[in-house]
Amino acid sequence: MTFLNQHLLTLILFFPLLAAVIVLLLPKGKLSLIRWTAFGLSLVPFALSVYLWILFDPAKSGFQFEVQYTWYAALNSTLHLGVDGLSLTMVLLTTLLTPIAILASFNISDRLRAYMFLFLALETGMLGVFLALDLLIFFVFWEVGLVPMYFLINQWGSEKGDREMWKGAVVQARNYASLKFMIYTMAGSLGLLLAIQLLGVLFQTYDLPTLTGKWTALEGTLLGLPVATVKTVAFWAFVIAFAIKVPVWPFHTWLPDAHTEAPTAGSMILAGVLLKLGAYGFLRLVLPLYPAESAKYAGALAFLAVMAIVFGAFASYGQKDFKRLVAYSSVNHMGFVVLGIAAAAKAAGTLDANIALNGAVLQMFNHGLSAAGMFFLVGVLYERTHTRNLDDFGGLFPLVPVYGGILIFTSMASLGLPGLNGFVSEFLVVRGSWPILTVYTAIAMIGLLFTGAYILKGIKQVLHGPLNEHWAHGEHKLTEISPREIVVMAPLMVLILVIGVYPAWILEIINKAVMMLF
Amino acid sequence: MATETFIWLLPLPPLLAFFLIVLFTNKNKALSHGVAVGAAALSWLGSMIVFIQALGVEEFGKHVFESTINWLPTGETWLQIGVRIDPLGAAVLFFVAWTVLMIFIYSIGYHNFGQPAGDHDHPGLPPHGATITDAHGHKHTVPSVEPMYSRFFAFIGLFAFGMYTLVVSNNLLTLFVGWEIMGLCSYLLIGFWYGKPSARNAAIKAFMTTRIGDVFMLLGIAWLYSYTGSLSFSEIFRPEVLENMGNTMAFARLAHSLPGVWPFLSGFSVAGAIGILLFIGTIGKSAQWPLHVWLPDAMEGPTPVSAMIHAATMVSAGVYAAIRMFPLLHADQSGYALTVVAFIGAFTALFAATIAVAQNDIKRVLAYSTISQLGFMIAALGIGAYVAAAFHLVTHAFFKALLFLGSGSVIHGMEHGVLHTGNHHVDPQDMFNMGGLRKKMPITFWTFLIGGFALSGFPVITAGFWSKDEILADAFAHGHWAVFITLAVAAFLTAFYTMRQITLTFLGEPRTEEARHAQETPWTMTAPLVVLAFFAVTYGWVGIPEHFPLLGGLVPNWFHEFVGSTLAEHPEAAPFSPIPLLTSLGVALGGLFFGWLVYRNVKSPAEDKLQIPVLKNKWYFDEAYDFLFVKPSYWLAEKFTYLFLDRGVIDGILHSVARFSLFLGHAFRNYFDKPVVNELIGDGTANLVKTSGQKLRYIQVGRVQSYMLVSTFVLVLFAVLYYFLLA
Amino acid sequence: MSIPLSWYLVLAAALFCIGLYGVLVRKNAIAILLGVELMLNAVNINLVAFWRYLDPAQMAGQAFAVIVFAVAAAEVAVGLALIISVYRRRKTVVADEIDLMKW
Amino acid sequence: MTAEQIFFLLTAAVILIAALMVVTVRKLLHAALWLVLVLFGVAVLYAILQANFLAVVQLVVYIGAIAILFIFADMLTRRDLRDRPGQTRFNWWVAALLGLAIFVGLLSALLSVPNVNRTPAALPTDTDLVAALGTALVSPQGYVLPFEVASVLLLAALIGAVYLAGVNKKS
Repeated sequence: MTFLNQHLLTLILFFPLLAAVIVLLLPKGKLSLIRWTAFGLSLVPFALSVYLWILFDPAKSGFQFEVQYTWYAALNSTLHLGVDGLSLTMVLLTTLLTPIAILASFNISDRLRAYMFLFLALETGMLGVFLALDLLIFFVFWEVGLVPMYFLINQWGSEKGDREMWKGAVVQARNYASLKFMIYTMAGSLGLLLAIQLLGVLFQTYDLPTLTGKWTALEGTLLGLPVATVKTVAFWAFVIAFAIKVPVWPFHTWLPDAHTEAPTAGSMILAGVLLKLGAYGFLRLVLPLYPAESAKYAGALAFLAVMAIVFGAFASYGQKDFKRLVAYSSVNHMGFVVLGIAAAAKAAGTLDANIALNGAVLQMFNHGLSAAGMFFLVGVLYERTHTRNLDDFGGLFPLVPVYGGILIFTSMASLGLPGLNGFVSEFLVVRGSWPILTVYTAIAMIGLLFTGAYILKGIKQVLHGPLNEHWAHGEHKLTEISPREIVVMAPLMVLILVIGVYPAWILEIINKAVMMLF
Repeated sequence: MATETFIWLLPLPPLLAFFLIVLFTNKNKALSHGVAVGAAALSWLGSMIVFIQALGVEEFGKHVFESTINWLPTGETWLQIGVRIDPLGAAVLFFVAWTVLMIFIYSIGYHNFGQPAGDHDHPGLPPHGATITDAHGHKHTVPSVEPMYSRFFAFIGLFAFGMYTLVVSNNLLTLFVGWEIMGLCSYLLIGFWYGKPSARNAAIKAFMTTRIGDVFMLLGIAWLYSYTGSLSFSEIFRPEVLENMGNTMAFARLAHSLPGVWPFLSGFSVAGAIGILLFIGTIGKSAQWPLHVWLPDAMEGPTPVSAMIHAATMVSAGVYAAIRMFPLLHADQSGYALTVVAFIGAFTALFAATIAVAQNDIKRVLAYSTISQLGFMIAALGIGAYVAAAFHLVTHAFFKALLFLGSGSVIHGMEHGVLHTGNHHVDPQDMFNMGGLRKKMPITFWTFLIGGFALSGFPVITAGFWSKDEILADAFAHGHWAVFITLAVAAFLTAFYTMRQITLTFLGEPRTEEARHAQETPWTMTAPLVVLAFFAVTYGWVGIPEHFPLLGGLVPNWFHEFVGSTLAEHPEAAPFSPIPLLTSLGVALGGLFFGWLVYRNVKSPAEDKLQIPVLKNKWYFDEAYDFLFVKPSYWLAEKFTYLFLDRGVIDGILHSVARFSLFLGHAFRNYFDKPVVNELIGDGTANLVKTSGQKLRYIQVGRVQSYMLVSTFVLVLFAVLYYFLLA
Repeated sequence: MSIPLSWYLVLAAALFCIGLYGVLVRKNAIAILLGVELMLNAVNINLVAFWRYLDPAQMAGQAFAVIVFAVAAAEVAVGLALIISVYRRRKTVVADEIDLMKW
Repeated sequence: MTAEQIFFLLTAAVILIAALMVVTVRKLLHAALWLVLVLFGVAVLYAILQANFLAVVQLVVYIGAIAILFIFADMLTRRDLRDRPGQTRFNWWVAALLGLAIFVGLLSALLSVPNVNRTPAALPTDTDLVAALGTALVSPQGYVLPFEVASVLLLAALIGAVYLAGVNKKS
C-alpha cells in the first residue's frame, strides 16, 4: 500500500504503456482475448485514478503525490510528476474515456493488436501531459501523443472519401486529415519548443514550480532585447501551440477533418481528451508563466474564442455530414473554455475570474463526456449504415427508439440544457466573463443560440421525419443499439446527469485548485 | 416534516415517474399512465397541503417558506439554490397543481387508452384508427391507441417536474432550469408526432424562438448574479440592493462616449437593463410579439394536451417570471423598462387578437387568443398592476386550460365522426367542418361555453371578467390611456372571436357528415373539463374589488391582499371608477353579441368577410422572419462560414502554405538537389572515384614485394616529413 | 663487461635492415621468409639487450623474446605451409608470379 | 678495448656477413645454411648478455627446428628456380636505398635513447634468472596473457599449417 501510494502517479502514467506491450505480445488471431485484455488492463489506470481522487486532499495547496526521477541530468530535466485539482480532473477524464473508447472499438478486427497498442500508448502520452511538472517532459509527452493518433486516423480512419486540396490535387480524406492534424500541431509546437528551450537555458532547469517564480520576476534585458519583448514573443509561441490544439478560431480547420475521418473511438478520444491538452496548456503554463502578458492580450484571446463560438456554431449548422456537425460543435464548445480562460487572464485574482475558470475547467470535463458520447453515437449509426450524410437519414426514431432516446439525451447535454452538465459550465463561464468581457460574452450568445440550431438540426435530420423505408427492411435494416454500446454510453450519461444535478463534488476540487493557482 | 423540506419534494414525483416510465414501464400502457397520474396526484396533494398551510400563516408575505442549500462553489463562497413559497408562489402553485393533474387525467382518454392498436399506426404519427369486428360480424372503425402512449406520459411527467421546479424556486437559476426543461418538453411534445414534417419543423421553431429569449435571459441572470452576488429572490429584491441597481446607469460608458445618440438606451439603469434582458426571456416563453411566431405552430403537438401546455401552463411560466421580476423592473428610475413591458404587452394583446379573428383552425384561434391574453398580463405588469397581472394569470390558466381541453374534446369527437365516415380528407380541426355539436357533445359544449365566456369577460359570474376588469381599472386609474384603449379594443375582439368560435363549432346545424356523427368523449376527458369549469367561474370571486357596486365587500378581496403581500410595498388597489367597468361590460357583451350575429349564418370560409389575407396570414410574420433570419442564417452557416470562410479562406491559406512548401520542395529538388547534390557532388564523387580507380588499378600488380616497397617508401617519406616539419 | 648498449642497437638495426632488404628483393618466397627471420632476430636482440641494460629484475624483455620465438615459429610454419600449398597448385615459389588478385 | 668487446665485434661481424650472404646467395640451400650461422651468432650474443635460457632456446628452436624447416621446404620446392637466372628482383637498388634510409632512421631513433652508451646493469644476485622468467611467464602479475595468446597462436598455426600443407585427398 505504501508502495502504491508513493508511486501512484508513476503507475497511472506508465501502466497503459505496459498494458500496450502486453497486448502486443498476445497471439494474433485471438480477437476477443485481445479486446478483453486491452479493456481490462485499461480499467486499471481508471481504478488507480479513482483511488487518487479519493486520496487527494483538495485543501492542501500546491502539487500532491509528487515524484521526481532523474531523466536527463545533463539538461537538468527531471521526470517530475504531480497533480493538483486541475490535472486530477483531467487525469480522471482520460482514464475514464480510454476504457470506454476501447470498449467502443470492439467492432474493430483489422490489425487489432496494433490498434489497441496505439490506443494504450496514446493514453500514456495524454496522461504524461497532464501529470508533467517539467517543461521538457511536458513537451515530450505533448508530441508523443500525436504519433498514435496519426496512425489511428491514417490506418483505421474512414476508408471512403476524397478531399480536393486545390484543382487537380485530390487526396484520400483520411490521409489528408491525419497529415493535417500532425503537421499543424507540430508546426504549432515548434515555437513552444523554442520558448521552452529559452526558459531551460536561461534558468538551467525545466522544473515548472521552480521556473514560474523566476521567470515572472525576470526583468532587464535578454538576448539583447528588453525582457518584456522576449516574454511577449515567448507568450505568443506558447499561445499559438495551445491555440492550435484547443483549437481556437482560425486555427481550427484541422479539427473537423481529423474528427470526421478518425475511427469512432479515435474521435471520442480526440474530442474527449486531446483537445483538452491545449486548454490545459493554457491553464498550466500560459497563465502562471505569463500573468502580465495574458492580461494584456486577453482581449485578443477572447476575440478568437468568441469567433470560435460563433463561427463554430454556424459552421456546425451548415453541415450535411453528421460527424462533421458534431466535430464543429467541439470548436463551439471549446470556445467557451478559452473565453473563460481569457476572462480569468484579464482579471486574475477576482471572484469573477475564479468563476470563469471554474467554468472553463468544468467545461473541459463536460465537453469530454458529451463530445465522446456524441461521436460514439455517430459511430454507432455509421457502423450500421456506412454513411454519415444527414440527407440519407431521417425518420429513424421508430426503428431505433432506444438509440434515439440516448441521442436526444446526449445532444441535450451538448446543447447545454439545464439539469445536464453542459449548462453548469457554460453558465459559470458566461457569469464569470460577463463583468470582465461584457461585449464578447454578449456576442458569444449568438453562438449559444446556434448551438441549439445545429443540435436540433441533427436530431431532426436523423431521428425525426416519416418512417425511413430504406433503413426499415431487408439488408439495410437498421438494428437497435446493442447492449455493449449501451454500456459504453451508460457511464457517460450517468456522469452527464450527475454533474448537471449536483456539480459541487467535482467543482469543489476544481474551485480549490483554481483559487490556489491564481 | 417541516414544510420547507416538504417543498423540496414537490417536483420530484413526476421526475421519478419520468425515469420509471423510460427505464422500466414503457412497455406497459396502464402501468405507465398509472405511474404518471399517481405522481401528478402526489404532487397535487403536496401542493394543496403547502397551499393550505400557507393560508394559515399570518402575514405570509413576510414569513414565507424558504430553504436553501449550497450548490456551486464559487471561490470562497457558494452559489445557493433553494425553494421558496411566498404568496405569489402559492397562488401559482395552486393553479399549476390543478391544471397539471387535469392534463394527466385527460391524456388517458385523449390517447385512446383501452382501444385496440391501430391497423397501420407507426410510432411518430397520430393513430389512424383500428378496424374491429363485433359479435355480429360487422366491421367498425374505432379510434386506436397512441403507439407511443407511455412515452407521452414520460414527457409530460418531465414537463410537470420542470413546471413545479420553476414555481418552487427561490432563485433565478433553478427557475431557469425548470424553464429550460419545460422548453425541452415543449420541443419533445410539439415534435411528438415527429413523423409529420410540419410537427418537426414546428418543434424546432418553438425551441429556437424561445431560445432567443433564453439566451438573453441567461445574460440577464449572469449580469444580475455578478452585480448582486446572488440569484436568490430574497437577496436581489432587498430594497437597498434594488435602489442601488435602480440608480446606477447601465450603459454609463456608452452614454459618455456617445452623448445624446441613444438617450433612450443610456437612460437605462442596471435594474432596468437586467429586467429587460430577463423580460426578453418572457417574450420568448410567453410568445409575445416579436417572438410570438412559434406558439401557433406549436399546435402541431398531440392536439389538446401539448397545446394546453403551450397555452395554459408553460407560457404562463413566462408571465410568472416577469411578475417575479417586477420589483427589478419597477426599480428602474427612468421608468423605461416598464414602458417597454407595457408597450410589448398591449401591442401583443391587440395584434394577436386581430389574427385570431381570421383563423379557422379551432386550436389556432385559441393559440392566438392565448398570445393576446398573455399580452394583457404583460401590459398590466407594465403599468404597475402587479396583482391584476397575477390575478389574470391564474384565472386565464384555468379558463384557457378549459378551452384547450374542450377543443381537444371537440376534435376527438370529430375524429369519431371521421372514422365513422372514413373520409380522412376532412380536417377535424377546421371549425367550418363543425356546427351543431352542442347536441352531440353536451358536456363539452357547456364547459366550453363557460370557458369562452370567461375568456370574453362575461360580466359578474365568470372569473375572466374580474381579472380583466381589474387590469382595465388599473390602467384607467393610473392614467395609461393608450394601454387602456388598446386593451379595450383587444377585449372587444376577444369576445368577438370567442363567440365566433362557439357559434361555428356548437351552434346551428352540423355542416358535415362527420360533425353529424361526432360523439361525446369518455369521462377521463370530460371530468377535467368540469373541474376546470368550476374554477373558471369561481376563482374570480376571490378577487372582487371592495368598492364594486353591490358585490364589493360581500367577499373580501382575498387575492389582492394575499398576492399583494409578496411585494415589500403593498400595492394599493385601484380606486373604483364606473368608466372602466362600463367599458369592460360594453366590450364583452358587445363582442359576444356581434360574434353571434355575424357568424350564426355563415356556412363556409368563403362567406366569412373577415378572412382578410393580411390577418389570415398572420401579418406575414413567418414569411418575414424566414426571409430576414432563417434563410440568411442558413446561408451564413453553410455558404459563408463553412464553405467560404473555413473551406475557402482558412483552408485555402493552409493549402497555399502546403502548396508553397511543395513548390519550394520541387524547386529545391529540381534546381539544387538533382543538379548540385546528386549530379555534381553525389554522382561526381562516384565518377571521380570510379575513374581514378580505373586508372589506379594498374598499380595493383599483385606482387607482394612491390607493395611492401611502396609502403616502406611511404613510411620513409612520412618519417622524413615528420622529422623536418614537426620535430 | 663494458660493451655499450649502443653496439647492440647498431647491430640490431643493421641486421634488421639487411633482413628488410632480403624481404624486398628476393624472388623466392622461402627466401623472403628467411629475411623475415633476420628481422625477427634483430628485434629479439634489442629486447634482450634492453632487458640486460635497463633492469634485469624486470623479465619483460626476456618474456617477449620468448613470445617472439613463438610467433616466429608460427609464422614459419604457416608461411612455409602456404608456400608449399601454392607450389603444389601453381608449380612456382616466385612471389611475383603469385598474383591472382591483381586488378 | 677489452677482450669482451673484441669478441662481441667478431660475433657481430660474423652475424652481419652471414646475414648479407643470406639475402644475396643464389642457392637457397646455401642461404638457409648462412641463416643457421646468423642464428648461431645471435645465440652467442644472448650468452654474452647472460640470457642463458634464451641462448639455449635460440639454438634449439631456431637452429634445430626453424632452420631445418627451411631446408626441408627448400628441398621440396627446389626444382623450381634451378634454371632461372637471378634470385634478386630487378629493383634491388631501390630496396637497398630504402634499407639504408631506414637504417639511418633506426639509428637516429635508437641512439637517442638516454645514456645510450651505458654499461649493463647489475644482475640480481639472489634470484635464478630462468626461474624468474618462468614465473613471469605464468604469473597473473606477469605475462600470462601474452603467453597464453602466443600459445593459442601456436595452436592455430599448427592447425593452419596442417590444413594448408596437407594433401586434400578429395580434390
